[in-house]
Amino acid sequence: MNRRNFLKTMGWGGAGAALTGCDLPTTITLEEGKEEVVSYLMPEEYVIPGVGVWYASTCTQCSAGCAIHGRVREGRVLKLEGNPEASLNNGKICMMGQAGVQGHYSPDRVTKPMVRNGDTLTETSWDNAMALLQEKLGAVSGDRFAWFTGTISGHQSALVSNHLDAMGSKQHYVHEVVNNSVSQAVNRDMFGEANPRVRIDKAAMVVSFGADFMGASLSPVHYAGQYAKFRTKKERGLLVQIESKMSLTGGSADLWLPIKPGTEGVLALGMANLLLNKIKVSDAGIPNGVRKLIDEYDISKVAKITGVAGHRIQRVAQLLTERSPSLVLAGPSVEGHAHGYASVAAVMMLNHILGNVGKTIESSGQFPFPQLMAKQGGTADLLAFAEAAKAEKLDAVVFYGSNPVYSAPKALELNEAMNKVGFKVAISQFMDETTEVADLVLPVASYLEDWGTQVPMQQSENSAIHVQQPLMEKLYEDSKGLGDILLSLLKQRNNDEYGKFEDYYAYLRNAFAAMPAAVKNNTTNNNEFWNNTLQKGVIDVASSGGKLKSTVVSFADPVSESANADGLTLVPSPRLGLYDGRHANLPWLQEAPDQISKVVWDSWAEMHPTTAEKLGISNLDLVEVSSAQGSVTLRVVLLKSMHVDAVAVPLGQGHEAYGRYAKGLGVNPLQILDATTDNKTGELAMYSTRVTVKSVGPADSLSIVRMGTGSGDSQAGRKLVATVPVEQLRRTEGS
Amino acid sequence: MVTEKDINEQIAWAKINTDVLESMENPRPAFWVTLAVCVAMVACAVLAEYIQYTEGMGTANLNNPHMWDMYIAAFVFWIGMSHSGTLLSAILHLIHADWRKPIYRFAEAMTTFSLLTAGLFPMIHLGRVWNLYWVLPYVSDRGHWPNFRSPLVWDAFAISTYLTASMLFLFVGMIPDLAICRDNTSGWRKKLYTVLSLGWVGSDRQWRHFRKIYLLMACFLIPLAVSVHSIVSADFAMSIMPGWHITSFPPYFVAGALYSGCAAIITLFILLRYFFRFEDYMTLAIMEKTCKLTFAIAMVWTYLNLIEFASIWYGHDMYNKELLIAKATGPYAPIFWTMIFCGSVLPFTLAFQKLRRHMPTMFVVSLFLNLGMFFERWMIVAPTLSMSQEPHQWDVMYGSIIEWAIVFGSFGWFGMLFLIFVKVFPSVSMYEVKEMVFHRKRSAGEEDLARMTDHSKPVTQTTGGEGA
Amino acid sequence: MSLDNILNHWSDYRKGSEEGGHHDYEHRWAMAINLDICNGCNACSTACYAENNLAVVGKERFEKGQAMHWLRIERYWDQQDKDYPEQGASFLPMMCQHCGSATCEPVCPVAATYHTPDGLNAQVYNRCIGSRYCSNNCPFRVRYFNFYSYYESAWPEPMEQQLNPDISVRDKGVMEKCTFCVQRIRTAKDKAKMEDREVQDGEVMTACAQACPTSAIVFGDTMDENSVVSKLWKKHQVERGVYAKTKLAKKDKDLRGYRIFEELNVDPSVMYLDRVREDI
Amino acid sequence: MSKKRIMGLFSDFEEAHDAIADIRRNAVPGLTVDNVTMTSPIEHPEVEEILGDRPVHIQKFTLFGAIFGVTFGFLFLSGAQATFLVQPQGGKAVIPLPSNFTLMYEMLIFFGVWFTFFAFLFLSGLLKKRSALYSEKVSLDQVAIIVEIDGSLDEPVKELFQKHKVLEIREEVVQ
Repeated sequence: MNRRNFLKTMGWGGAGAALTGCDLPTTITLEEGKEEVVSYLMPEEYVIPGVGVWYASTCTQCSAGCAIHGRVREGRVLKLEGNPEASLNNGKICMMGQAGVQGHYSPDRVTKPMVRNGDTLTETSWDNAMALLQEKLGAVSGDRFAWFTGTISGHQSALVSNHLDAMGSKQHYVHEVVNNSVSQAVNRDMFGEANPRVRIDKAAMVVSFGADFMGASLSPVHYAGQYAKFRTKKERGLLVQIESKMSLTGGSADLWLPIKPGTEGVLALGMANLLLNKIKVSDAGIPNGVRKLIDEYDISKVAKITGVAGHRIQRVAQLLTERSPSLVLAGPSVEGHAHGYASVAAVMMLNHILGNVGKTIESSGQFPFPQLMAKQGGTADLLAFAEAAKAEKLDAVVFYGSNPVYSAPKALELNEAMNKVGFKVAISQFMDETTEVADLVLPVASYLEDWGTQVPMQQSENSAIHVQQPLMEKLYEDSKGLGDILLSLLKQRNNDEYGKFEDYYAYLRNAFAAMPAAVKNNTTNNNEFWNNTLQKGVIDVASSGGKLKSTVVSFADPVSESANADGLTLVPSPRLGLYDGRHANLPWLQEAPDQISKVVWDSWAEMHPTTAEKLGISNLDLVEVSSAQGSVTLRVVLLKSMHVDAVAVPLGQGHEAYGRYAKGLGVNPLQILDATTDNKTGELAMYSTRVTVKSVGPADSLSIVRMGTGSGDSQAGRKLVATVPVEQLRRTEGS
Repeated sequence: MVTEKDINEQIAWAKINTDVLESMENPRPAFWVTLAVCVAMVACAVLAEYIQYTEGMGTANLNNPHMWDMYIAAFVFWIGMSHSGTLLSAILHLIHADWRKPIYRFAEAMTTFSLLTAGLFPMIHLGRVWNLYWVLPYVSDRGHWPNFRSPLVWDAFAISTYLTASMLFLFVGMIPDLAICRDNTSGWRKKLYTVLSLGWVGSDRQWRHFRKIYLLMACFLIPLAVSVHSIVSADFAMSIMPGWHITSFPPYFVAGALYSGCAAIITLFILLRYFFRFEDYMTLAIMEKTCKLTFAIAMVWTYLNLIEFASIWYGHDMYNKELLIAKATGPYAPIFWTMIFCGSVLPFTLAFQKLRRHMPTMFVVSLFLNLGMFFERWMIVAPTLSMSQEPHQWDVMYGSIIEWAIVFGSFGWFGMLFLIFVKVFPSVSMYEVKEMVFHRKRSAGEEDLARMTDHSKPVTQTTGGEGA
Repeated sequence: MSLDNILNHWSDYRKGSEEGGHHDYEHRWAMAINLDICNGCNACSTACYAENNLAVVGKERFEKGQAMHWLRIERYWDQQDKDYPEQGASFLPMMCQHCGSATCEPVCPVAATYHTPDGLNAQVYNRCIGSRYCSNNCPFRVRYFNFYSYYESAWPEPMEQQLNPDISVRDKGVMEKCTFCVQRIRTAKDKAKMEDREVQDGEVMTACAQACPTSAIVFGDTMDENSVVSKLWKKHQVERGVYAKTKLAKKDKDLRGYRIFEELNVDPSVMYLDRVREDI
Repeated sequence: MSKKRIMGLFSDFEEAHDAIADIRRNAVPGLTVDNVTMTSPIEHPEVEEILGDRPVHIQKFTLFGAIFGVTFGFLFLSGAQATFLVQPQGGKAVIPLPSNFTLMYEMLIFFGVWFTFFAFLFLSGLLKKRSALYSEKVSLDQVAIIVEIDGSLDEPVKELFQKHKVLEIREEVVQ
């Protein structure tokens, strides 16, 4: 095996691997990885009964990859906290991270491999399962085999790629409902990097077009940390949030501007117009076509299209020039339209005009191990997969970390498409909708029982690999770690290279031993490095400096094609908590009220009271939300934190499977989305579906009736949370 | 206008004995029907309580913020009901209003049994009732004491004192009658009365001491009764909650207690009069006096209500004022206005002689007066919890079927105990009716005698009490 | 002996909170919560569930108001007269305020809730008989009652393995509430004692303060003058005590620190800092 | 010489009154009013007057009970409070006078009532076996006069009773 191949096997392959390497250690003590049953009469040195010990690992509850500490006592992991060693999340984790233990201890886990037997899945042994895999996958080759995963990174990602290579396939569908794929495309085109480092903390003012950076975003904890700095620095940062449904981040805005759904690009052009024509900011680097487009959108036209008052636009544009450096962000509600690319481009162009690139948008540098970098998902792959499956182009697919059957709109006809896939393998912890239709179910260990490495998508200033180590023994003997399953699969194809690793632990130890010395602080003692790494949980890897360009690409007129159609625009808003639905089986998160609407354990439709009045709907009515693709029936909650032209149905509920906590609760708005796509990137235009809403009956609402003139929404004259003007803060606490 | 007599003085003493003793043996069938209904209600409540006991207090729909609800309202209601019996008996005794004599016995029994009913509610409502005794001050080797600052501990002291004192008052007053029973019955009743009459023979020494203890007890009971309901009001008044922390609560509670007690006396008066054919003793004249008294107390209660509203209104305490407005206009408004109607408007029926003398009307009215008083207690307990300082926890709550079953059952429980009591013990004080007849006759003088005998002839041969 | 005791300490025993009460405090744990950076994300609340064995009650019971969230995030809409909440939502993390003159304490009939020398308002589950008076008299409504035996359904196997063995699981009929993570305080104090030193600032972190992604919650000992919390309280001129004079002592009325329902004189241990908004 | 007790039953209260009045006027030598007991179905203050001044001492016990209740109450409560310093205070004093006064008030009445009651039982001669000289008619409508005399006075007493229209005379011999 040549060195290049070796590095690729070990996950260090790719452009950055020029770092100095190191020899494979001559002896590997595999014994160290063996799990032993230890009697508490003679506990291990580090296990003191009654005393909790904190171990480092990595959270995989979303794809942000925060480093965590898990408190282990008497062999059980009890509580997760952020790992302060990681500059990404600085010792913090979000509610989803906190609830990780519940997924681990869930009573609904798959405990045994299962194989399809007619309509049902029956338990089987690993030997049988692997034999079946050998047989089925052996018969497939090339692009008729595919992996279907969520965002995946680290050595697991490398092994998935390696397995695909071994199968001779290039089909890796990576699907995430909560994604920033369109922004990535724009960023790539305008700044040269898909995920440049966003520096909210450095900005004096942030204008966020629907970017819920502290909510369901790429790295909510990281951005929340930045936000805290942004707010507490000497000149308190100013946040303007422009969106159709108030997001968690919008709740914290100094100015929250409701905007007609799908017109964010127009508003951005209007601001550009003001900046260039009124405030006379230089238009250097703006292509002529774009310049022309900008000039078309004068303030009154923009105000009319977007529904945002002209003086507000002017004021924000004015402030953007006064508060420098600023930062303009675009979120999924900007992306999710047929003209999504154009809208995002228009928004991001403001950063160019305002000269933010390089100041608040930095290069995230060249991560030295591209093979480990996160393969980020979007919805384009879901569409591609549906198409390929429908065309019967897939004979075998392995599913992991994604639940396409749940999250694909009905319009994609994925159910039928799935039937046309020859052999479906689900590597899964739970019986979710996708797992239920699989032909072979492989129970995967929870992330708290498994080895792995994670590379966060959004890195902080110090790029790092986060190491995931088991915090306790496996709850179910018949579950296997993802890495172990991958190794088994690879061994079936390429036993020469992978046969020597008894398990994934052995593989990782080898991989760490093979890690370039520069990353290891030039230590040669691999055991020491390994131990230190496990202790710290984080390996700092210097990203070599990159530099962003600041250009503006040409983009089409971001005009909303359905702006004047009947009905309302459906906002399928993701929540920090249930996220895209993957956490619906965690009771803590079900019981945590939605941050804005305060609803628990259910779905709801969120509408502005004015809209509701027009439609004859009153608060808590049962309403039917219908699109061309179908309808869902649920309770309505009237909140003024909605634009009058939008109705939001949050993601996360409506599971038809997925265990006792998730099943049968609420509705899944993804089902009724149109299959419209972004013209440029082919991503699903998730925020553009038009719906009609009608009341179908009053809901049982006794428990929510409030007394008197006030309601739980109002402070009723008390001083519970008082709002003080920033001038007061400047006087008392400012510089 | 001829003043109607409270009682016919010509009634023979033997008839008094016979009538009352007869009542204990031979009530109308309606008595048994009522008793059966009461027992059935208790059975439902026992079932509900079993569910609540095994599953938890949540079955009563209690929640944060409604940690208390109808159980406490019912507790206050029953405590209040207990007031009239003893307090009226004691006050009327002190002021020598002898028309109390035919009715005080059952009124005092009502006191005792409504206390026994009230006493159930702290237990029913307690999350861990098996630890109830921790409220009592007993010496424990861990050095634990109850918290003497807590109005609930005051309750425990006050109610146990009141229960003791009112039961003793009832018992002491009944001793001469128990002796009569002893002398006129046989079998188990004889044994029971022999023990309970404590060897009463009616000697002058016994009567002298009896007179004294009765007076002393009455003197104790009046301040005690007032303090008990003040302390019950302290459960609320000592808190810092709007609608609870109100200075006028002690008198307000006492007035409300007397009010509901008087209304209950009217109800039971009519029932007993019918069950036991007591028309000769529980006369319309006495009924009228009771009704007038009830009316007076109703007006005191109304006044105190207005005082409370006014002091809240002009006090400008934000929390209190918004709560008052919410009571009158919010979701609980129907209950609030029913309370005002039943408590302040309906009593005006008592001002009309025609209505006062019409038993069915009075029966219904008295029930509605007490309905109003139950709502009053509930309007004190629940709305404050619904709408306290913290607006996030504002809520509206109505009790579950479990809670209703238990509250209804408490009426059954009270009725059951009361009906058993009046069946076993003389519900009209025989010796005192005799005294009443005796003294009235003496003071009426012989010259009136002829006129009076015209209008109601003695039913049987008079054998006694014909002093010259 | 008892009489001697009473006579000798009469003046001590007659001190109310106006004179500082009869407590020799070792610590006075307190919080400072900066509402300007609280974004209402619920991390604290979930961390509290994880740390304190809080039962999940399910949809029906939650809607009935029988939830057990010791730390809840209240969300208020100000500017109710406007068409849109242009200044966002107002979030308020609300947990037991550990009042110095707690109104829940004097009303408990069995002394199940009391003040510890740490300045905590402690709830003794074993002693509680469930009269629920404490909750009724709590202006913050932060006491939660075990209306059912929640544990029977909240932790189906193997979820019970997650339970924190440092604290108990409560059965029906018992009141419970935020303890300021007393088990963590205990651990830190024990450790400090073993090492023969004082507890350091930052050594004790409640689960919520630890979790808060924006570090809006700061926890510490106000008796330690150098603690972050002390400094914040001092900076915002919020003082302990119940009398108007301590409140009037606040010289700069524009400082953001305040305690909720200060007018009730309950002396809460949680200081909030006003939310700030730039009016544009 | 044996002692005797004679009971005369009267239906007319005035006659009974007069009979006692006669005894008081020494109508039967050697029989004083102190040896006379009257039993009656109702309270007869005016008949009892003639029996002379027979003091009642219950109120002293009542007073003692009340004082005991208050003192014991205060000492008990304060003692308990002073030895139970972990008790919840909520900013209140360890020995809070208002609540202690409230409880002392209750204890005053509690002990007062019990002392009164037991004094009554003790002083009024209850809880004794009834003598055979008891007529059930007394609980109905007749008054009985019971005199305790030497056997020799038997006849004069009966005569006196007869004079006042006695309905029935019973006697028993006392050792």
